[in-house]
Amino acid sequence: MPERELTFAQAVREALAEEMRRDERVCIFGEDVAEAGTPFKVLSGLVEEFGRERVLDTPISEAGFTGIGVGAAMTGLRPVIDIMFGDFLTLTMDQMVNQAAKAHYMSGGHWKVPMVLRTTLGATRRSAAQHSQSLQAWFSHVPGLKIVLPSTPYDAKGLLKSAIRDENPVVFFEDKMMYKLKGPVPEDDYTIPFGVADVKREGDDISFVATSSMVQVALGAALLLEKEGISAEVVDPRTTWPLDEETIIESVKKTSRVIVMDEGYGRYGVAAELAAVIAEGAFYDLDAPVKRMGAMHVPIPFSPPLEDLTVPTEQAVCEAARHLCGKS
Amino acid sequence: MPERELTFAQAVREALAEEMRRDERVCIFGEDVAEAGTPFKVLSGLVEEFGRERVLDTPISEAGFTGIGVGAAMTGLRPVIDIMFGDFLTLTMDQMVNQAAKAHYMSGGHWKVPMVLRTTLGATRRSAAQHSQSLQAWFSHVPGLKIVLPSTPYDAKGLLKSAIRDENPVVFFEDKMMYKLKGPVPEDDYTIPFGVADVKREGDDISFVATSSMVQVALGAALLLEKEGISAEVVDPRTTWPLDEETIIESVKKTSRVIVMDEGYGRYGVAAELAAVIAEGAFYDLDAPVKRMGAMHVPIPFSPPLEDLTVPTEQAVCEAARHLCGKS
Amino acid sequence: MTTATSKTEASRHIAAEKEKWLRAYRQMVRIRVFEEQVNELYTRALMPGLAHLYSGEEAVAVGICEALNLDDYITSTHRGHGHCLAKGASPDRMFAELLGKEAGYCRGKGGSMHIADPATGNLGANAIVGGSVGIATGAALTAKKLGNGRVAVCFFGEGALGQGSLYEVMNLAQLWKLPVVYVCENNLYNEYTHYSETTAGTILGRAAAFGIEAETVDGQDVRAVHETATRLVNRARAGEGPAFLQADTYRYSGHHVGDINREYYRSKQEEQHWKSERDPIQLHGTWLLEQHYADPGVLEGIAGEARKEMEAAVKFAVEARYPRAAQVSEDVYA
Amino acid sequence: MTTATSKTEASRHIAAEKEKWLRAYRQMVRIRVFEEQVNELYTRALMPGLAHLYSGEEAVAVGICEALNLDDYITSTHRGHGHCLAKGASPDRMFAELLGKEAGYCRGKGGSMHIADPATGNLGANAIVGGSVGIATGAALTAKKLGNGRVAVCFFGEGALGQGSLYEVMNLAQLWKLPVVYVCENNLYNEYTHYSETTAGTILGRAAAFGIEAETVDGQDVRAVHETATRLVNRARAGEGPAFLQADTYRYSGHHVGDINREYYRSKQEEQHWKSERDPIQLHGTWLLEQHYADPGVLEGIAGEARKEMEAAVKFAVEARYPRAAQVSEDVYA
Ligand SMILES: Cc1ncc(C[n+]2csc(CCOP(=O)(O)OP(=O)(O)O)c2C)c(N)n1
Ligand SMILES: Cc1ncc(C[n+]2csc(CCOP(=O)(O)OP(=O)(O)O)c2C)c(N)n1
Ligand SMILES: [Mg+2]
Ligand SMILES: [Mg+2]
Repeated sequence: MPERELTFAQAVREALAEEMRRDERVCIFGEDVAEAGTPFKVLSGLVEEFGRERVLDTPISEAGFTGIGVGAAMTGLRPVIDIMFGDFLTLTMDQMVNQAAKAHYMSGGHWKVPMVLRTTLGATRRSAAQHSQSLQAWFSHVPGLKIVLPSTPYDAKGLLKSAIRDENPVVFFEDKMMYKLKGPVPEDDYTIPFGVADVKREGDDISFVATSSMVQVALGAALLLEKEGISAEVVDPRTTWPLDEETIIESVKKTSRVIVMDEGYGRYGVAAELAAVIAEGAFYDLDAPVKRMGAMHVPIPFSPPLEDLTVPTEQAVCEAARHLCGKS
Repeated sequence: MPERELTFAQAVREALAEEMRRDERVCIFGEDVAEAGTPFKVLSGLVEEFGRERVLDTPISEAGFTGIGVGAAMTGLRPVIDIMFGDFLTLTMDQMVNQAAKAHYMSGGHWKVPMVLRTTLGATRRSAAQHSQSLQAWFSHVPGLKIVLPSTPYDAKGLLKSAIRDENPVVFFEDKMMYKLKGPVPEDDYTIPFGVADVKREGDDISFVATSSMVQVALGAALLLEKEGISAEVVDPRTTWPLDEETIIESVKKTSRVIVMDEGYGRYGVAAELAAVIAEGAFYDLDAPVKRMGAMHVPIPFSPPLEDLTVPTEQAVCEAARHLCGKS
Repeated sequence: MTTATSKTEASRHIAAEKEKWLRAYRQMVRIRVFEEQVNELYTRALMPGLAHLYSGEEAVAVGICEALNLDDYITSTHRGHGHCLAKGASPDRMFAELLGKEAGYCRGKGGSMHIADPATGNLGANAIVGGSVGIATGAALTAKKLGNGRVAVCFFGEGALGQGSLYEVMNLAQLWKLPVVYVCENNLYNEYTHYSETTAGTILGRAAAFGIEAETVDGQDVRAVHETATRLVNRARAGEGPAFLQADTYRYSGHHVGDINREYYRSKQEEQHWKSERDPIQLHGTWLLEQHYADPGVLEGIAGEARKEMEAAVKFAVEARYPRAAQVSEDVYA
Repeated sequence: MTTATSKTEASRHIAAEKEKWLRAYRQMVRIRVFEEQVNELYTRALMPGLAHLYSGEEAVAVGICEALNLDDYITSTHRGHGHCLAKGASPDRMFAELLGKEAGYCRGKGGSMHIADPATGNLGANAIVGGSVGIATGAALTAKKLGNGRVAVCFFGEGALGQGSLYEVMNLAQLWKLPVVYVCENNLYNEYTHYSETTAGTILGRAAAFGIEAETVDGQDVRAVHETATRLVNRARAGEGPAFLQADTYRYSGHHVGDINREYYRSKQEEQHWKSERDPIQLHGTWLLEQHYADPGVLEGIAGEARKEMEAAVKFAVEARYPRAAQVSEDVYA
């Protein structure tokens, strides 16, 4: 029988529903998460099954309810907090970085903060500069947090279940443009461990190390390049912290060429870390410098023709790949 | 006659006083900035000269008065905002990143935000995890902001004057452990342009690219290594954005070995960006992988013997340098 | 004085009143028609992204902005078209912005949620709920320090009461006696959630706690809004400190143009009630007729002009060109 | 009932009262002596970094924590030693933490500003002003959801009234009727600035605006604090929702141990007045004598025991060993 397919949004919802059935302590709060099921409708149906006791609408108080999540997690609940747009993470930084990330360490290991902060990333939705950022680099920089960047419905379900079962604060980024993407998702209860990269496609000539939305771009580019006789491998770290350096470096040692891609800004971003890790770990195997691709270093503009210039495309990746492989 | 010497704190104060005399629109606000002159006494004397009309004590409302600074800057003042500890930047992220950094771009160039956010970085003050962070990487990741990291009293004065005269939001990081450091500071009105790295020491065998507090560590290590016959060059970017890639890469092309140092976390940090830039720009000249040194990836512990392990020391730098130069 | 002069005095006064209230009517109608065009552009798939319509709330923006000078400041929200127009922005450049064209107020870079215009003191719409409370308060700080007599009006929806920064800046505004008026547009909903589920205690109490002059007004009555706003704005201008105005109102359409099925959070009857019983334009129109300030023909004329104006503005925007690729990296730094 | 039983009833009651108030006295004295030792450690350069002493404010922590159960929660501040002791922490492990020793409550990783202790429901001191308001409120959410009858007390100084997150969580606490009591310790100063320069309007109004039960109490009167706290805590425990208590008090020493010259922000006379006229230990001691609950010897005895206890605790801490280097990278992740 054919594999069941779900959209990315459905996979997220299924993971939440399964975990909420499994563990009474799991609850959700955020803005318009109940009847509205969020503006992206990712949570539709959950309040109907679990009730307003476990799916709580909040005021527009990101700092406040994130802080409440920290305290709730320390004392016995397992809150999954919804931050509608990743751009609003700016308001949660103190609670996530000074409180959630440090409570375990500062208390000498006595308190734990098993919470999940779900949020979105990604541009090209014509939402302009305050609704299009991809801020995963900030959190990846902070010890005490774990950062998850699923790129397929399958990964979304398995990684989110791991996040909810984790004893630490986890920041879970969902590409808002990927919610309607379909893919095979088993009905059974599976989890995907953190810190294990996934080779989404094997190849010999060049490695694409890509996160979240960029994984799909990398796979698309790999298909196009195949026709030109360039065989690209696509490696998805899946979590930026912990980071599976070994799998990434192994791939680059094999191909000796690499493009790293993340939809956040490349400068001082995730792409910078990946590039630094590879440049060090595969120093003696690289035939060419690591190529970094990320959002153009400008606030995301509203105007479609401009916005489209700010995000790496399959074409841009192909061009860079040809260049690296000396085929242009 | 001998050069005049000032402490780092005095140099900062002199820059502020000179700019406040030069331009009536310059004003300061923050917590305990007036009579108290901040807990670090950096601003002592300013309220006496300029009065409470221009040196304003605020409530403990970092988000609020930073936002007020943004609006004040847009409409004709040149506020210099004081954020006592860099750890409290977490509370200003929305105003700095979603407002200050984007107002010029989002308005199509119609509004400007000429403000300076002064704050501190650095550990080893026995202040524990919430008073010891060095968060410059976050801001360096954000287009629309300029980030300044002075490493000497001379640079502090010249760079702060440039920051106050700049038409854009500037985040100015002062190493709290460096306030008492003395150095030559001319009495005259000089400025130091952004995006121009300074070679603090010339050398041939290895390059140390270091920021802020790490510049002093790098210089100390260079002295020790000299005795061992290793000649180290110390390059200080002075601003992480704009970043003077050319000077950095030139130095590495000359020495073919490099250690990058920043007191923030190395992972997804300033050191990662510097390493990536060098690995790409000096790809064909490097004899060894770029060595990254930054804070250990843990929240800063209080206990002195533990805290001292988290920050790169002259000894650690020397060891790494010997290793890179094949002398160990 | 003689009865003759007093007569001319009186008639001059009446003429002024008449013009003032006709102008208020015209401004409300212009906003209403503007938003109808926006919805049209969306349904015809000519507008990228989404937009949050102000229809139903016109009396608030108009009543308040008519009490301001051109160089007074405002900050606006994601639902900002009404504020922009009421403060004097021209619809052609606004539509151009909504379509991402170079002729737009932000050269196409801002879109619906970021229209800003120094010429009319508009510090910008803001897509962060509560994101502009600091900016408005800072503008008031500048006005006070430069002594230029300007006032800043900070528009926000009742949802922004959830943002802590509002309380931080209200405290500072009162401590520093800044000329800022906080205008809370209570249209009953934060997106898809009724404000009663997100707002404990009282709204006015939130400002009164800081010693700030706080009042409430019927946001569907443009004359009441204008009268109250004038008082609070003059008070601020006179150096008597900040004020807070709660204007009770209602948005006719969805949270944004794509929010079509709304029954799960509010009833059709509720929407109908507001539209038929509490429409700010209708209410004011009826009053104008009663006062003999206008006859039906005059009001239709105003509506007709507004339609012509907005259609021309849309045409301008549709025909305008997109920014050149090179512009993507301009305006990052001044 | 017979007069006999009623007599024994009465005497039993008196004995209980006597024990309760002697215990409160002992707790306040223990905190006072603890802080004297901290200052001593600082001046003898045995303590790394700085510490914020609670001396003068003892009646607040003791009056409130005596109204709590061991498994009730508290969150504390940078000035947290008093809260920790009052909630039941033992001084030896506290001193060990202040000296960065492995035997400390946080294995030396937290220091003075981060003491936490699950055994006594102490969710942790916090070095971010207002940083724990969300944590305390979240603990109350857990208590309500698990129905375990616990209450959370959130201690903070009046300076935290400047943090917007306080208003965000008070709104939520009231909407969700959470068992949390916010305790604002108004010691008149935010560091080196008088609170009147940072606080517009009223303090109680800040909570009342959200419909939260708000009261004020003399923070130097341990019995008054305890009586009020008991009422508010029981009310919260009974599911009647959050409360806010403003306790007016004073810190005797500097903002931290290094803050020696204070004349530029407060007068010696002011300090002297509070110490001689409003000392919580003295006031309560006099009352105990008046009630014949104790004679001078008993009170001296209590002070003597406290000194012995604290000296032994300091000795333990000084002799304890530092963490091993390997521990620096432990406890980052659970
Ligand atoms: C900080 C922040 N949180 C959440 C959002 C998403 N959001 C956009 S509008 C809105 C509701 C705002 O309600 P209100 O302030 O009453 O304004 P209205 O839409 O009713 O005019 C929300 C939650 C946002 N833009 N910013
Ligand atoms: C968010 C934040 N801003 C500033 C500081 C620096 N700081 C530490 S204590 C303090 C004053 C706190 O005053 P209050 O809340 O009244 O407590 P008190 O010291 O009087 O007990 C300040 C400003 C901080 N720790 N956190
Ligand atoms: Mg609303
Ligand atoms: Mg205080």
